[in-house]
Amino acid sequence: MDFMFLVFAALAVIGGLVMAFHHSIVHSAFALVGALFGIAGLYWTLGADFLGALQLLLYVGGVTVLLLFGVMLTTRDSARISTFRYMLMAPVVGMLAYFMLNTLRGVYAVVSELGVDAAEAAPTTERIGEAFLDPDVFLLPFEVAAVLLLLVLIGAVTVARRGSSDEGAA
Amino acid sequence: MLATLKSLAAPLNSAVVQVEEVAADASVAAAPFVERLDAYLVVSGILFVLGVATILTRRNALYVLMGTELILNAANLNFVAFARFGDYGLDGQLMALVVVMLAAAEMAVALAIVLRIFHDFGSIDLTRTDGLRD
Amino acid sequence: MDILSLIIFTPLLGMLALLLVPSDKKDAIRTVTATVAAIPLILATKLWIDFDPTVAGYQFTVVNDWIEALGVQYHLGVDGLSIPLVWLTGLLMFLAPFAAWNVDKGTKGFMMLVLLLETGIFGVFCSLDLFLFYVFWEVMLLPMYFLIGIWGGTRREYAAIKFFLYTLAGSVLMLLAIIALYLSVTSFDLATFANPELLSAPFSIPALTELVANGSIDGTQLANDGVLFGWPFMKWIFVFFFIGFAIKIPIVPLHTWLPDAHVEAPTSISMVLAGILLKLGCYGVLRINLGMFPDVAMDFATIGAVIGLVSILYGAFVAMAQTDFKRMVAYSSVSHMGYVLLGASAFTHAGLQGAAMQMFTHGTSSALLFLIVGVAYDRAHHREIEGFGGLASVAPKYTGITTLGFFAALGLPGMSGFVSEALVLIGAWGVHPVLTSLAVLGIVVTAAFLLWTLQRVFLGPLNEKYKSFPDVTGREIFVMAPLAFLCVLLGVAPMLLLGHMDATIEALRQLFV
Amino acid sequence: MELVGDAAAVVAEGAGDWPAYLWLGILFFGIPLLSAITLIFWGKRIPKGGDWIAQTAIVSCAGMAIWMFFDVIVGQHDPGFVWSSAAQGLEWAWVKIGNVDLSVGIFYDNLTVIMLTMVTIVASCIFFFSAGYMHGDRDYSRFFAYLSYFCFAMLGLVVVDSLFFLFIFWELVGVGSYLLIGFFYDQEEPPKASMKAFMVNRVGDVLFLLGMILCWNLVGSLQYSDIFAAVSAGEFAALSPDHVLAGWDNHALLTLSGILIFCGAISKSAQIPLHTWLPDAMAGPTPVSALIHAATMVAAGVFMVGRMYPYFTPEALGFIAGIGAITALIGATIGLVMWDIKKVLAYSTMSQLGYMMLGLGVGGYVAGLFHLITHACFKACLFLGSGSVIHAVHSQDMRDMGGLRKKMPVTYWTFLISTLALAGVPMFAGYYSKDQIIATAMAWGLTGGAANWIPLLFGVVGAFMTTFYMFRLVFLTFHGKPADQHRYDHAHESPPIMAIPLIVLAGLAIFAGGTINPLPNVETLWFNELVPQPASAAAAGLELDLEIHRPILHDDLAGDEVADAHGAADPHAGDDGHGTEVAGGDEHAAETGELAAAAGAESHGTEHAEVHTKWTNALHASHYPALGLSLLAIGLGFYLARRMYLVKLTDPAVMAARFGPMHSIVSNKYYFDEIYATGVVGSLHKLNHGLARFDKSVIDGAVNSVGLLTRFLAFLSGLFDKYVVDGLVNFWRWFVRTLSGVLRLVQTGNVRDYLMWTVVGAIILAFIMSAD
Repeated sequence: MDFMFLVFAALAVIGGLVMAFHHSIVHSAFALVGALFGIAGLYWTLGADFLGALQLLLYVGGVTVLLLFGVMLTTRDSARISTFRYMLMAPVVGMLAYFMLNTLRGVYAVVSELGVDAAEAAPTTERIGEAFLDPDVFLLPFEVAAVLLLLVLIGAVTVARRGSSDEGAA
Repeated sequence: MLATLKSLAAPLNSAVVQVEEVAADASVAAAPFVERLDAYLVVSGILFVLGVATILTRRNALYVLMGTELILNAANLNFVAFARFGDYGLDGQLMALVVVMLAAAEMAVALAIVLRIFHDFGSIDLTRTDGLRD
Repeated sequence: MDILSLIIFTPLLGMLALLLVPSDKKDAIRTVTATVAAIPLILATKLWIDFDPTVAGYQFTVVNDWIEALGVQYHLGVDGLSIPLVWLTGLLMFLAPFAAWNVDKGTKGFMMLVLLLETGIFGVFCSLDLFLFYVFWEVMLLPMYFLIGIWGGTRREYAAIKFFLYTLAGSVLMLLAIIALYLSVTSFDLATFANPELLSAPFSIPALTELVANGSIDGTQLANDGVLFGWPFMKWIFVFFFIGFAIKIPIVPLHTWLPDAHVEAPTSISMVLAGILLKLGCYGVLRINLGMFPDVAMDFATIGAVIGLVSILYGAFVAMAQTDFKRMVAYSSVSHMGYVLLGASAFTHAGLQGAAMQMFTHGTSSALLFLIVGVAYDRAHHREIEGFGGLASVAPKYTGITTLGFFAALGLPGMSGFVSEALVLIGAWGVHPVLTSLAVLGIVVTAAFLLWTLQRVFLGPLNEKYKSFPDVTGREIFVMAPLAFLCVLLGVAPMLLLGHMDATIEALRQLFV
Repeated sequence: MELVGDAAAVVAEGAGDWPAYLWLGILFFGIPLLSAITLIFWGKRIPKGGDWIAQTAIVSCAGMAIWMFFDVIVGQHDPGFVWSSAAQGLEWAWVKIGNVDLSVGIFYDNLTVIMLTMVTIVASCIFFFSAGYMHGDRDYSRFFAYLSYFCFAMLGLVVVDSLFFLFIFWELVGVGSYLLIGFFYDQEEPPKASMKAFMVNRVGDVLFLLGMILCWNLVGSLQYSDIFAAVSAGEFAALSPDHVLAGWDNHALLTLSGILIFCGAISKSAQIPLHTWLPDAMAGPTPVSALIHAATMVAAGVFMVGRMYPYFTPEALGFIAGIGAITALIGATIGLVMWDIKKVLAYSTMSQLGYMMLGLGVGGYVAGLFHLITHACFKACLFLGSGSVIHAVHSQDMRDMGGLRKKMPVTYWTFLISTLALAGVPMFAGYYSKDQIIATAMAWGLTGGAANWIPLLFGVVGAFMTTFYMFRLVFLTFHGKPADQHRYDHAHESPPIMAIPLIVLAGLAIFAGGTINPLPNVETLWFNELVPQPASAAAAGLELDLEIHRPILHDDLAGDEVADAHGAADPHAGDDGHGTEVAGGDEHAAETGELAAAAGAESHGTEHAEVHTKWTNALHASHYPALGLSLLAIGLGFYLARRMYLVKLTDPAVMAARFGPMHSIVSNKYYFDEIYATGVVGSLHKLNHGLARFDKSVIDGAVNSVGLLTRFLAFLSGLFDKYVVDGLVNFWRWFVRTLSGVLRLVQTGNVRDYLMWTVVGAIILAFIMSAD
């Protein structure tokens, strides 16, 4: 079981690293896919089966495809990495990492004695469904989300379309 | 000055301390990573930093998007992890679901915008799209 | 909503409505403006029909508190003096968009300003509260400034600023007078006060008229025994008001803004300027200087008559010397406005009738003249009288309308101008015989320069440059025809107009016996 | 609607109740107006340019006029005939001034009817003549439109019952003349001439207006009936005490007002010194000259004086006589030397109008108006004849003509007849009127001081000259050798449509006198019978100036005694009496008037009676001598003309040389035009430009310099602001700016940088939090 965890964690971290530092945007994109896959795995190890599946479908399936389309539609020129920028950013990122860990130490004190109740490991899909359709639990966010998606759909279409219509006008 | 240095070195100490504690407490030491919250937290932290690093270092808008995604996922991982180790029921997962959905939406709009930027500026180099500069 | 407020604020709404029209849809803008401007005309016509000519007082009055703290009221009403001008405003402002149909630069802004101007003018004619009066007076001033300054000719900035400063100077004095009146009213102690309820409306013109009449206001509260620099308080008030209005009339020597403003303004605006804005000054003199301060007015009668005479002769003489067609017409306006003062300062029925009618008739005839000039300018792009010649051969319709307009302006019998001028002379001769006898010289000179212009521009051999001078278009005829028709109609049947004014004029005259 | 005033009631009952005379009066100017409107708008689209419309209109007017003529003149044959719509409450309150109305109605008496007949008949002839003369002109229909418009104004002028409306139509005929003189607008001269005509008339008109206003102030009304009632009653409103003229007595005021009103006639009837427009007016088409500048419009002045006759005081009439006499002479003298056929006729017209004024002025009311009627006929004929000649030879210069007698017989004979009539040869219409004028002038001379002989003298000399220049004209044009063979060959008789009007007018030129008896009894001439002399203001309760012996009708003395009795209205007292009687409809007043008349005749009338008889005796006495004088003048004129231009015994050049300077003065028309051009117009222009410069430099200059001054002050305070006040402000501005300049570096507008700073901030925060 630990093995699974280590594999997935490694996959996620390595994917993230490659994404962050590879010079080719395509590689980075696929690395991101890897990272996301790893995270999906971690969900499983956490017993969130539905969420994991969704993660696969939505990210690995959808978002990354979107990203790749974006990559194709735009030029690749500015994928190169400016070392100066690294010089600049290294300390920042370093400090950030340091303080993340520093915080973790504080967190650890809180959560270390939290135990795991095995009951939680049961399949979650049905309960999630009920929770989303239950008015006094998550119905409202659900609906809002639906509306939001609709807006996003329209918005995205408009934003993208305007460009073409401009070209038509120009 | 010394105190500052000590505090700076604190994380390392903490790792050491943890190892010692593991050694001291068998039950904890016996506990596998899967049952240890901090393991997940460390992973999500690393991912978060990587996302930020991506955003900060890359000038390509798509990279920024990817970085964002990574940060979001790191956050999601936290949600789920805490949901599992504290007895918070399903709320964490549900919140994660909402975030995923939001992320998808954000991705859609963001890509549209990126295309727009590309159309307007002829490139998606964010250093050139400094319309906000006074 | 009462009809007067409707008349006043419809153009304002129209202006807001114009905001919704995209500014590149020029024809839509013009159409909307014309349609909006037609509404007040229709309402004004209804007002004219519903108006009871036998009543001397104000009709269709509206009274609402506006600024309780100062006792300022939203007080509207028309009487025989103002209703013809209201109707005239409706007509000219309805014609203005058509006259300005070919304005292509910033059509939207132009039309919006025109509508704003219309609101201001209607407000001045209808308001019976000095404060309101002043507000509308200023409202009207601003759009005019921009209309001249933006859409004007080559020296538009100069003309616009000149116009603005002149009028502003006048309105400052007016404001001073209004404030002085207000203070002297509100500083009464109620015990000695005739009818205290008037105190609730210290700006209302009827109230003030009554107060001045029963001598409640003498300025003792402000000046020591109401005497400032050796003049009674009332005289100062009167003079301030008078100067304020005189600048608008305008009188010599306060007239020099007029030629520049008229010449630089676009045709439609000169039309409104000459047709209505000058009348605001005369209206103010009749309504406030005469209506509110009859006693002081009598002291100034001779001065007023002299000013009138000087304006008549001076305007006519200077007009004859002009080489610029439009400038000539502008100076003729100065001359014609002189008759108003001459008639008003006679305080006889005929004189007042003549003055009041001259306002209307000059409103029609001078507007017609400016339209005529505009037609020539649109085609030839210059206004040098000597530069034309023999246009009659190529533009008979244009010549016909021009002849009509000129004869109306030079006071030919059968045209409206004659009636008013004859009334003025008849009314004034008994009081100022010498001045009136000299004034007829103005009639001769006016005829001289108008006919001379007619001869130089339209008659004689055709100037080859204008061999293909297009005759007036349907639109131009549509704008000119109503005015020409009015000139003739009122010349033949002046009672159509005088009948509506008679009761008011008689009431006004009663103040001077 | 209140605009129709009293007539409104009638209209309400239905205009059917209006009497026929009112309808006629309205139709008289209504029909021509309609035709004018029709032609001006749609003339070009109507077949034949719509001339038939104008002709139908004017002929129908003539028909109505002739019907009235037979109904009134022939039928009723009542010297005192008066019909006024006002008397029946049928008048239009045109303008209400307070409680007084400026109203108009229709007014007929014999004079009106005769004028109407004359105008319409002459106009009809000319309308038909024009159809031939203007044939093929580009603006054919416009010409007829203008003609119709003119007739509208002229007939309106005749039929209205108020001086004010006479003035209105008076100016409208002026416009008609303006339009018609300038008819050929695309030439150089006509527009100038038309403007000159209008302006000169305008000068007279404003004086007329002033006189009218004075009259309004005296009488309080401008209706003939009211004016005459006031005059005969001697009741006048007083001017306001502080009025300039307050000191004058009514007589003086009446004189002033009368002279001012007459000034209108001076310009309209081309009297000295406002005559200069008439010769120039010949630039218009010849039919126009015939209709407007010979027959009708110029005669309007005479008509007006006659119409207002009772209003004129002795002094005013003396003034009129003087002006008339001078005009008669000067016009004739200039006529002697003109070569342009139309100019000769124009000056002849001017001098004849002078005769009319002279006649009216010396008290020959009948004579003057009679001459107006007859003159209209033969002068119109002469002009049309000249038009027909010009039509034939295409020249106006008599030196291009000659010998046309055989070529154009009709023109020649009609022209000759009219010439004889104009010269005043017995048995022709002109004779009966002109002779009366001379006779009255002589009577005036007999009954007065030396100055009173001037009109007679001028009149007789004028008569001599008239004969001379008219026969000079006839001889040069129709007799002798053709001066220009080419023109002569192309000359031809005019078509019937032009010839027939000539014949009609020539017939009138013979028979308008009503008789062909060379020695008629003046009292029994139809005109003398039907247009009796009205009482003049001299009798109207004003003190009588015995120096100027005016004819007094006995009955009018009553006016003296009963100034209060409304209208010393005796049936024979002329217009005013009847005006008031009908207007007031007050029988009682009339009775009292008669009683008073009887009383007056006994008690007080002796001295007036003596004056009266003296005058009538003088009139009788001067009849035959005057006849002899004028015949002598005629004979002399004819002899000289024949000697100089027919048999050529004397060379005109020699005569001209003999009169040297006088000849040059005369042929330069006494330099009137030059004097006006330099003296009046020139100085006017100087004044204008002077004032314009004044306006630009002084007044506007003052304004602008004030503006400059303000701007300069503003500049100074601007400097202060800039370096002192703003100094402080600017320092802070600089300070803040530099500071912000530093901070601005952060604001790269680059999202990523912002994020970076967020992170940095977060780090710093965390650092601080973890520092404890």
